[in-house]
Amino acid sequence: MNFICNFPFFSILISLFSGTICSVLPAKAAKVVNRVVIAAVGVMSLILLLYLLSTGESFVYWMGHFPAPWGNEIRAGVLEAGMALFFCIIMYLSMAGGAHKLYGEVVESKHNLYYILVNLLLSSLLALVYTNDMFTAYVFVEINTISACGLIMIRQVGRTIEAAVRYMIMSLLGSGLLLFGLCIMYDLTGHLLMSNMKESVSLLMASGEYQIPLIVSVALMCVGLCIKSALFPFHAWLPDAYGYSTASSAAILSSLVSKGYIFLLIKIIYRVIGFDIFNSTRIIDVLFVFGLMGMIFGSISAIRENDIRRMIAFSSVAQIGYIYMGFGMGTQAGMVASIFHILSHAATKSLLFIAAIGLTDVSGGSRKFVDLTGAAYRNKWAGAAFMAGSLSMVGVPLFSGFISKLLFSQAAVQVEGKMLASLIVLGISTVLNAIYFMKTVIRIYTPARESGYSIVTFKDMKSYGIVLICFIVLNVILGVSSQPIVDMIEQGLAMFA
Amino acid sequence: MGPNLLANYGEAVSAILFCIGFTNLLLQTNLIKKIIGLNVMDSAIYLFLAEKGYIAGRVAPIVVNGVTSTEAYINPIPSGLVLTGIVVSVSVTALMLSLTIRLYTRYHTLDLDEISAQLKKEGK
Amino acid sequence: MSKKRPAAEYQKTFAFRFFRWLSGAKDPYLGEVEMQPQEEYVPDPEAALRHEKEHDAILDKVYDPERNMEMKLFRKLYHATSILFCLFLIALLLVTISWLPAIGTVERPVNNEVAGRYIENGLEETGAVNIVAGMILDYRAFDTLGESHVLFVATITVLILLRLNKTEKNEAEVNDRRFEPKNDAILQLAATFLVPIIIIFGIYIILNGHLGPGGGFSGGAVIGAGLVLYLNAFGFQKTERFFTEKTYKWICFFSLSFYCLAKSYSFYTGANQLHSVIPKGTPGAILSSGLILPLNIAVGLVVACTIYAFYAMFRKGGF
Amino acid sequence: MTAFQIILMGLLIICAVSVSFSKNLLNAILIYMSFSLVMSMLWICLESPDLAITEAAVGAGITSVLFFVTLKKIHAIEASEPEEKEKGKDE
Repeated sequence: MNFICNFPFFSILISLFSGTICSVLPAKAAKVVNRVVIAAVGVMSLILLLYLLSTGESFVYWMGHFPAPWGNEIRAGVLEAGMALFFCIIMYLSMAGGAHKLYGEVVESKHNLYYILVNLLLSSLLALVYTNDMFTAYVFVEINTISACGLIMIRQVGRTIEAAVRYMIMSLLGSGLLLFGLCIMYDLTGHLLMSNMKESVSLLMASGEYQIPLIVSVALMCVGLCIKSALFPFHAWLPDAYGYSTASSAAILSSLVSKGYIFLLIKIIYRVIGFDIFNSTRIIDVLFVFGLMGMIFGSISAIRENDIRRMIAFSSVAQIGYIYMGFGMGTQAGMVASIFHILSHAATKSLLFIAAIGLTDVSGGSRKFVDLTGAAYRNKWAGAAFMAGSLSMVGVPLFSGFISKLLFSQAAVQVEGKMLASLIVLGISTVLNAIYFMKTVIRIYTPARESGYSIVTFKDMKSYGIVLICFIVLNVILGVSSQPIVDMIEQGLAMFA
Repeated sequence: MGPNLLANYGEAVSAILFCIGFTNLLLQTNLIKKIIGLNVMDSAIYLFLAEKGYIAGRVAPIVVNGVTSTEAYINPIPSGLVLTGIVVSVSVTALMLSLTIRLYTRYHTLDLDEISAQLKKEGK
Repeated sequence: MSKKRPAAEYQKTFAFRFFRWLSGAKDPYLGEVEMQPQEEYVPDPEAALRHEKEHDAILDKVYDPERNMEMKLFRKLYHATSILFCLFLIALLLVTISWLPAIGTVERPVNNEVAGRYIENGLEETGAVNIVAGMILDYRAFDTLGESHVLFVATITVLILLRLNKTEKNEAEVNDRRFEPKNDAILQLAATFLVPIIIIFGIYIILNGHLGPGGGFSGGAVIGAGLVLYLNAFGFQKTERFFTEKTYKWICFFSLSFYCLAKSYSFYTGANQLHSVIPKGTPGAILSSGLILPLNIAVGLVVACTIYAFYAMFRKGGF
Repeated sequence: MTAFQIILMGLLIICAVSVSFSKNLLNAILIYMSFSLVMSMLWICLESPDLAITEAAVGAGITSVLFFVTLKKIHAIEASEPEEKEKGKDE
């Protein structure tokens, strides 16, 4: 076996182990360890991605001395390696971009605990991406949930703690349903590894046995993961959690944590149930409807909001609606569009959160739109970055959001029966997006009378500016060179089967 | 209704317990009772899972006198999974309880709705 | 090589203007575009005070749960949907269960070759008499590694929430004295007898994990319970002599690192088909079954410390 | 053995329902403790001694201790700030 095949295992273990190490280090050293680990995992994922592209086939890796149905496995393909790389990039940039806010918002003595949480979150995300075993996925979902809760309430104001409680309650309902569905699935198939489960499921479908429990178990797992990733009716915790937690946390939570669950759902759809079997159930219609509702109601709530961070948070609800709408179309094209939207949304949303703190900082810390008037002149980099993010969200060409909207509409045209609904809602949602993002952009570019707020230039915060540039470049890369990425996603999905 | 409801009475009980816990988690306003509901829900799932390994007339999977035939022991997998699960539920309980203490020190109430109302009133 | 342009020409280029805008040297709109700033609002202090009072009164009215119809309606709707959802869920699950294979029988999908191999070859492949221990610490060790980190991350979040800094701690100590009974003779006598027995029982459960029911987690929980009893009987001053935050930190660190490294070694050798040097020993002996015994000890230590830490954090916010 | 299991399961449901409706938090926690004990007996019936030990140590032991100390802490907070006593509390 090629040595590169060890990399998925190494990246999971390094990030787990670094969490333990950080617990005895002082905050500064923990920060260095954290950055180094994220960068190392990113580099390993990149090498792995290149290796997988050159060989063109996925591989499984035994976690122990025992082969498939007995031992535990992880599995790597193009999509997994690409996702891991992408998650590392976003996480590194978010941590770097929000680092200076950490000092004001988190008690100094608890900084190293924050880095432990981030390391463990990274490891759980990697494990969710690479795992080939359903029960392992459940365990790491729990790590993900708890560390995400920690990220929310590390900044201890009343709102975040209340949001953390609500988040935990929702997540635990979700985990309960997921585990129940998993148990039923285990009872029917007798396996916990995804590939073996899939074989048994297709046999059961062919023989017509146990149809009802099978569908119910799939539905329970889907609902559980939907609840955890804050699909529309289950999003009550989201605005406070994203709106009031510290900036890095908000960026990581909105762009990575919910995406981890969604990626697990994709794995379940492809690798446990089978794409065709999943599409023959009515579950996709339910996902489709809730996705559409999320797109509309998320945007409407965002328009009604007059706090910039909460507005971005509500916009996340709408964007998650897009992703589930793609699932609900039940075609390969819809799935590709959803996965591309995962990437594009992660890149854009973290950019917006990081840019928003730059704007609020030069407005006396206030997040109300009234006080943000003219903020883009006081911090030009943040203003430009916020504008780039907004343009991407609205779907202006050159930016990533445009490509995902294009892919969604292309996918929608191919689906009979759902075409009209999805195109209309896409249109409405784009208009609504434009309303609330352009409103904000115009607001921050309206000159204000001398307000006495300080002006921040690039020289004052170099690292922050560089992070913003990296984010913008990432967005533009996703928007300009979309074809290779779409090809890669298609190749990765083909490897799933 | 299928044929096995009566034979699967244990699973039926665990489903009922699951729903009781679920309802508690959704509807109780008191945080501590919510957490108890959560624990009941988790235990119900573990009962459901443990029922799957049970085979009537066989003994626990601890090798006695070197007998290693599948005829002698029950299925060990569900037990192992439940062991893992119990640890998870303890961790989550501890976390939720500490959140409760934290909220109580700040707002002097255990009612989550009341806390939300206070927060909204503070308006920040 | 391009010639260096004269400054006057350079000042006409877009690049110059862009960088001038960026560096904040000149505002492009100033004096060029008619953009009047909004009229400045001069607040009247009395009106502001009145306004604030009105605002408060409105807020009180709006968030009064008795009067706010919207909130009332929402709560009723929420209750109704929750109850309906739960009833639906119960019906759904019961129907599902009625179609599941009957429990207690052998002819079920779960009793397949996987469980068969665990039982038949578990003893020689893992060396553990207790097949469940062999399964969770060898065949499916990755789950268990994740599980111990769930406990670890939960401790971290509890530390974030409840750990107090120095000044708060002194205050908390005073409070603690006020609300906890001190020097209860009956409790102390009972604890003197019980604590050693409990801890020895816990150690037995841990060491016996691969031979019979038990293992690191349950044994650790028992030891932790013993420590909590000791703490309750004799107070923090006694326990602080042998157990401080530092002890906790280092015990946790060493156990978890040992766990991680040992399991990495075993995963690495397994995946690369290398020979593992860890001896299996004779099944049934106390020093047998490869890594399972040391792993159980490590887990036991972590769990015992964690339980104690939870208790101390909850009660006082520190050790 | 089946009859015993059915009795235990009945007890489980009774415990779960009475937890939901008990007005007193201390009672609720005690009932939850007995729920865990019944659960651990049930696990002995299902031939899983590992689970029984763990549940007895954890469910009936550690979790309940954590609940008790939380309740105690809450009372302590309440007593240390008597001026806020009129705020809503179940006990």
